[in-house]
Amino acid sequence: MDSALIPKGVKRCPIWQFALGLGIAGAVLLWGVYAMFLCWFKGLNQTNMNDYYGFALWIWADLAVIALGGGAFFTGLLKYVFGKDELKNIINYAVLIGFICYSSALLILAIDVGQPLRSWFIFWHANVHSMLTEVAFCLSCYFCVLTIEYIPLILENRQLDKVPFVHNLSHSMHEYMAVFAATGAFLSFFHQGSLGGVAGVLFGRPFAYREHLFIWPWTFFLFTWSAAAYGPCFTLLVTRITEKIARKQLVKDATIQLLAKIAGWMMFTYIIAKIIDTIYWATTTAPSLGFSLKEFYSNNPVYGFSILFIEIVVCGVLPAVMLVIPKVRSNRLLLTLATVLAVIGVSLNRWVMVLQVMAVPVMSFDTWVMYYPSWQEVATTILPVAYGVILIMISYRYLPIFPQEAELNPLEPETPVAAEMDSQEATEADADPELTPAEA
Amino acid sequence: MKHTGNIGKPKRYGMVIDLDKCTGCGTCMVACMAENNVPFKKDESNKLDSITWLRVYRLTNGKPYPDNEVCYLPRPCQHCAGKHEGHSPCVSVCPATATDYDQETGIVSQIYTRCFGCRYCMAACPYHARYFNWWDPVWPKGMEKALNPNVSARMRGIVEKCSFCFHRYQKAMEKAHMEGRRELEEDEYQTACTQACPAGAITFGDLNNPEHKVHQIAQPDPAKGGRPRNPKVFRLLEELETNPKVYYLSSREWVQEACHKPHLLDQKTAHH
Amino acid sequence: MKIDRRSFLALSVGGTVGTALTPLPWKIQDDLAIWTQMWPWTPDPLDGENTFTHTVSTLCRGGCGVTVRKVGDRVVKIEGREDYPTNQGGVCNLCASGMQMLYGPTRIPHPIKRVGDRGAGQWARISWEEALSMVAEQLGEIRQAGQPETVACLSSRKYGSVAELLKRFLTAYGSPNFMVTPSMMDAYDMTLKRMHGVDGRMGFDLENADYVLSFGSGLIEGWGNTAYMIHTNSVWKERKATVKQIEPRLSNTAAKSDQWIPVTPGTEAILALGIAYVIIKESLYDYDFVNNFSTGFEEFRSAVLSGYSPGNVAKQTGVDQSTIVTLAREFARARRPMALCGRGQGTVPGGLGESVAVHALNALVGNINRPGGVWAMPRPAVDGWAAPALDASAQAGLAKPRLDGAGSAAFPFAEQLFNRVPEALATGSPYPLKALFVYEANPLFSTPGAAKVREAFDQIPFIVSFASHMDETAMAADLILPNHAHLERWEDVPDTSGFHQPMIGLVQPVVEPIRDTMHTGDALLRLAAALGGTMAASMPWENYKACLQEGLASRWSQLEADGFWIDNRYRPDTWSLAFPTPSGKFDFGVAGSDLKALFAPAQPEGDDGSYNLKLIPYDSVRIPNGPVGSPPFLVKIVSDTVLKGNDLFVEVNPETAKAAGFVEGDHAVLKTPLGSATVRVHLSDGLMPGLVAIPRGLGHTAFDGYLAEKGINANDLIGSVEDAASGLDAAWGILASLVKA
Amino acid sequence: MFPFNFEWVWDMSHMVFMGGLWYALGILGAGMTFCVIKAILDTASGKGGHHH
Repeated sequence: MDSALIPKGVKRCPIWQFALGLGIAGAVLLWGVYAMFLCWFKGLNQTNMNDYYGFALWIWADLAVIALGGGAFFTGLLKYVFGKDELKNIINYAVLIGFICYSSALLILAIDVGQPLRSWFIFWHANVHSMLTEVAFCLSCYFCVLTIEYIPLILENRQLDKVPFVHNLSHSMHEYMAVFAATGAFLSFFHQGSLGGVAGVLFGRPFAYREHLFIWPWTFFLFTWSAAAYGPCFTLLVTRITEKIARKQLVKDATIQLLAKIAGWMMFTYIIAKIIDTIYWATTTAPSLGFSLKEFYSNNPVYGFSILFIEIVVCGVLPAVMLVIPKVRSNRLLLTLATVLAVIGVSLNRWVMVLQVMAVPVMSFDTWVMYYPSWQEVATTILPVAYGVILIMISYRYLPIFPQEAELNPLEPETPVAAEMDSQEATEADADPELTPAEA
Repeated sequence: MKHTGNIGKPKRYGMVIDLDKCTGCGTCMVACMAENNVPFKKDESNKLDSITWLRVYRLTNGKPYPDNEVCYLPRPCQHCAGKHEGHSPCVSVCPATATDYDQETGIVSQIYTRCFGCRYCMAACPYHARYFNWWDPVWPKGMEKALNPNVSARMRGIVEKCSFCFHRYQKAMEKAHMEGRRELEEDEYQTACTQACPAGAITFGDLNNPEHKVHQIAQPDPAKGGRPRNPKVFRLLEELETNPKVYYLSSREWVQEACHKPHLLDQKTAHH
Repeated sequence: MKIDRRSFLALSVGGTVGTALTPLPWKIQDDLAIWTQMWPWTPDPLDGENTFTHTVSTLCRGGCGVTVRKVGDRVVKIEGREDYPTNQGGVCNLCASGMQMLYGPTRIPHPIKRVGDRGAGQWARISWEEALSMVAEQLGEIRQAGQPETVACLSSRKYGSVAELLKRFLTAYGSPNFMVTPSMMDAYDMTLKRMHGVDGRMGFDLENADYVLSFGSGLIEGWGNTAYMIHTNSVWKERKATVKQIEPRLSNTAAKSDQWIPVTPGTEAILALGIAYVIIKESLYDYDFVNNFSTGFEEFRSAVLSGYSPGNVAKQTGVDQSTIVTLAREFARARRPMALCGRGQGTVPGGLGESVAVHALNALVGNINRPGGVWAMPRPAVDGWAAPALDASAQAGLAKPRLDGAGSAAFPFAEQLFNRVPEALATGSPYPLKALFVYEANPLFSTPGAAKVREAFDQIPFIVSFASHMDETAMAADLILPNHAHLERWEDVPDTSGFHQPMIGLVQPVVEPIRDTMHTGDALLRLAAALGGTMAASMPWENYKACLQEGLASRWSQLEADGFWIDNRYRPDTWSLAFPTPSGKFDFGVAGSDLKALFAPAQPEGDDGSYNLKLIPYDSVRIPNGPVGSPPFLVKIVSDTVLKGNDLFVEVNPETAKAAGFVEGDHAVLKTPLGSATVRVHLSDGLMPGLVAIPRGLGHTAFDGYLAEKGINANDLIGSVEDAASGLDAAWGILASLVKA
Repeated sequence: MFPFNFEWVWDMSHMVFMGGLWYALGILGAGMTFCVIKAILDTASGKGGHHH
């Protein structure tokens, strides 16, 4: 029925399967949309946030998806600026994942602010000294970049490409892509960094505060670095999941291995920097503010030293080492395991830098306050996941996302359509739980 | 009248709260809520979403019966100046310039119509002095008559906090200008809580003015970011260098320690 | 088909781009933001002319001199009056919330009569004419039947022209039953009468005292005049006076004192006598006073020395011997020592023995009628009125005994014993009540053993309430004649809180009455006129203001000019003139009492061995527990370790809690001989082990959602215990158990 | 964000921050304009696509 729209040389599941998948993801999406409207119309009393948790699940989700979406800028940087041409085979998907992550972040922010109708004040009345202003500007600009990077992909749809203007536009945008990608990398460097700066500049919160280099706290650099390191891991993980669901290889091993190797070394260097940062903060920064490390990790039911261990060792050092060792990363299972750990690690880091910052009492007579999200917060956080699944489903079906797909899965011209349908039992909807970037 | 005080120079309005005198009666909180149209809900027992610009904390020395001791500590907005005037934890982070440091008075303001509710300032404030309007404010029928026209009622979705009753400063300045004066007398501008406190525990005035009682009690040291020279006086979380304009006075050492009075901590670390 | 789709696409894309290029979306965005800045459902208070009016706020027991800020005709702020002699610019938290009492939705808007069952809350609006004639008719019938004594009145105020007018109304009508809600001042008055021989009131020159020994008095928590006492506490800090607080719980007063001395509840009098023992034994007392100006010292001395040695006292009170000795020495050696009693806010009088034992300490050190001491003061009087005219019917009624037994052979010195009323009504002895007036009192909520009071009230066929707000007692009334709110009326407020100078504050209307209410004074005048005869003749004034003016006589002009009247040159009589007892001396013998019996501690009720703990009530300065229900601002400042949602927390020592298996926040059933309730446990290191402490003033069933159903009423669990010597309520608490819910 | 907003101050922070912002926006805007114009020109010269 929609075969005219499906890229040439590849095969897709029957339309009913596709519709069923869309339906399931759509139901989840609607649930999230309902919660979103509750928050907009009734106000943020729908959440479990409070005056101690001004930042909570949503801000964590924002930080996490932006870190995970970092694969787009970093892969773009590697391909267009550093000339790693091999990565052209995965760049489209990296861009799509980045686009989903960033649009999700913007949506969550629009729910998170108390007065969404005034949210443009952040631009209009900008305070240039605020890390959040920097985040807002770079985030929106970079989202434009991602849109620009995603547009040619849309334009390459079989039917659209037939329109000469569309064809020419996509062609000229491709030619110019290096400039866009470089701008995107520049913007990403700043907004990923300023997201780190968001916590790092809080000199009233000794748990978050870090010493500065120029005008930026160390977390600025750590966040950029970690996004560059962990973002590609998420791209690899999502690619792997997509392959599993599509039941075919979509990207060649050489590409995967190259990206995994680069990500591994980035993580390895990042985690060393993170360890140095942690030691310096624990021994110098915090004590100078009148706090000992123990105060940050005791007298509460959740935040013990184990959190630190899990983040830095189990989900930091371990996956980094795994990816750096060629033998390990060439094992598909271990590679997937390493990317899963890495994704958990960076998400945990963002959690700690948001939620634990809020939880730690600063005044000695204050108390630890624990938090769990309301269903409205959970639903609105899952909403973008459902939206991401839908966008991936549609894009994968109708756009030439994976340049190597046709080559890796040559069509046998004689194969009847019916047989093909049988071999494509898996529906994209199965991807829902696994594709959750926020949870991963 | 001849003044040797602080003429023509910027003011630094601040407070000294005598914790020896404070009885924890909460009149300051009531006066503040009445003056500033602070809303109230049917259930205010969840203190995590209860707007109290001025909150009275209950401190204990943590010792078991019968050595247990209690001290009350009223906590308005500390009107931090930060390391350099204006670098308050909250002002520096507000993305929309909705909270501002007034260089004339040293008061940290909040512009309700500008704030779009990102709550970054709340994350930044170690004193929990900032409150978010999680709910639309609703006054029981008839009670909206008691609202003060000098302070606008806030809408849901924005952050609010103690303003040192800035509207009172504006009114006093207006009056002074009408009378051809440029300077205020000490008693012309006082906050609602200062005025209401039956214990007289709160002293309010210009920290830069040697004629004002706050200056005399706190004896701020400008060379050290306003640290008090009076040994009984201290500020909350002095070491964070938030440079607050609210000073506390207590003769009890455990209270000073609970508030992170630096010299005590120095001693403590020296002992170990 | 293709052309169509293409043109449709082109149109949509073009349209979108085109619209985006116009100012329209930007304009909409801007308008939406402006709309959020002035949401129509967020109130926008109107400005107007600012005026400031002095008055006295009668919400708190002491009365705060206040300056009310109005904008146009709206009251927007209530502040302490700078030049008012007691609060001196400060204000108490309740009076500061007065706007909410004025404008709150629990105001009774007009006269109403009950149409459904009692307490069911079904009312019909009636006119003032109808309401007053209903009362007049009822009273006329009762009087006609020759039973004027069966009409009683309960007021929360003992002094001032409205209380006097109520009393006068009853007197002219022929009823001796004017009753006042009990307070520590009842015990003090009786002590004054029996030791000084004075019919007066106690005054305390607190600011000049340099050593204060408080036997459980919540000095900064509502004892006396709240704002004045807090001010005084600051004066003590400045003058480095010493305050020692004796009570089982680390109250705010204990926390701010120089030393907290935990004591077994109910043994305060024993501790006072132990201190007296040391003072006498070590001859630290004031020889001049004791030898030359007192009588009965020998009896007192032998009573004390025979049973109150520090060792003995230590065992009973839980206070170390050495502490007792130290306290005695410090007290006796201080220049201006003062011993005070009246637990918490003094809402329960306590036994006479307690008051006598504590006051004896003041006498031992001779700090009586001296600067920094305890003064016998004249009672405030409305003395400008002629005596009421009494007809035969009135005289016959007045000759009957009082319902509560005050003034009878059993309790000759008592003036009011409201705590005995439930028993009297339950037994119908000496006679049942036919009608009751309730003025600014909420006995169904605030009397210990409230359930018994409720039962007693069920026996009264006609209850008339003058309440301004729909409280528990108003809910149980048959007819409500709502009084003006405190900011809408004239009234005189003589200080009766223990201030050391005779003083009267003037309540002046700040705003026109906003509801169809009537001043209770005017209502009484109209009732008297309707009843005619000597009733009308006794209350001849045109209106309440005229009656007030006449009653205050020479003080009126100063009152009108300044808003208060004070005799600040007042000094108490010197010792040689001060004691109009038969001997002309201070009487340590308490008018010939059996001292041993007098000092015996009150026994808690219902000791059947199933209670392993003692429940003590405590008064919080943030929780009004008298006739006024907390306005929303006050409920808001109640700590979350006292109230969470509708759950009330009781305090328990961690050791006691551990033994019973409780951790912080656990739900528990608190049981006493009077009843049980589900509470939550708050661990407090500031409470003696073996006790449970419960705040008074929560657990309202009346008022609105900002107050009703929050917590439980301590008075439902704690009853009164009659003091054999005086008839006063001597309860310090009750036996209790606390088990897991 | 514009010099006519009252928060605007001609200081280093504003010039660097807003300079960076407008520079980036400039590149993106100019880039997209370039691409669109080029596509229009290419289309006009009959390049690309399959006319049908």
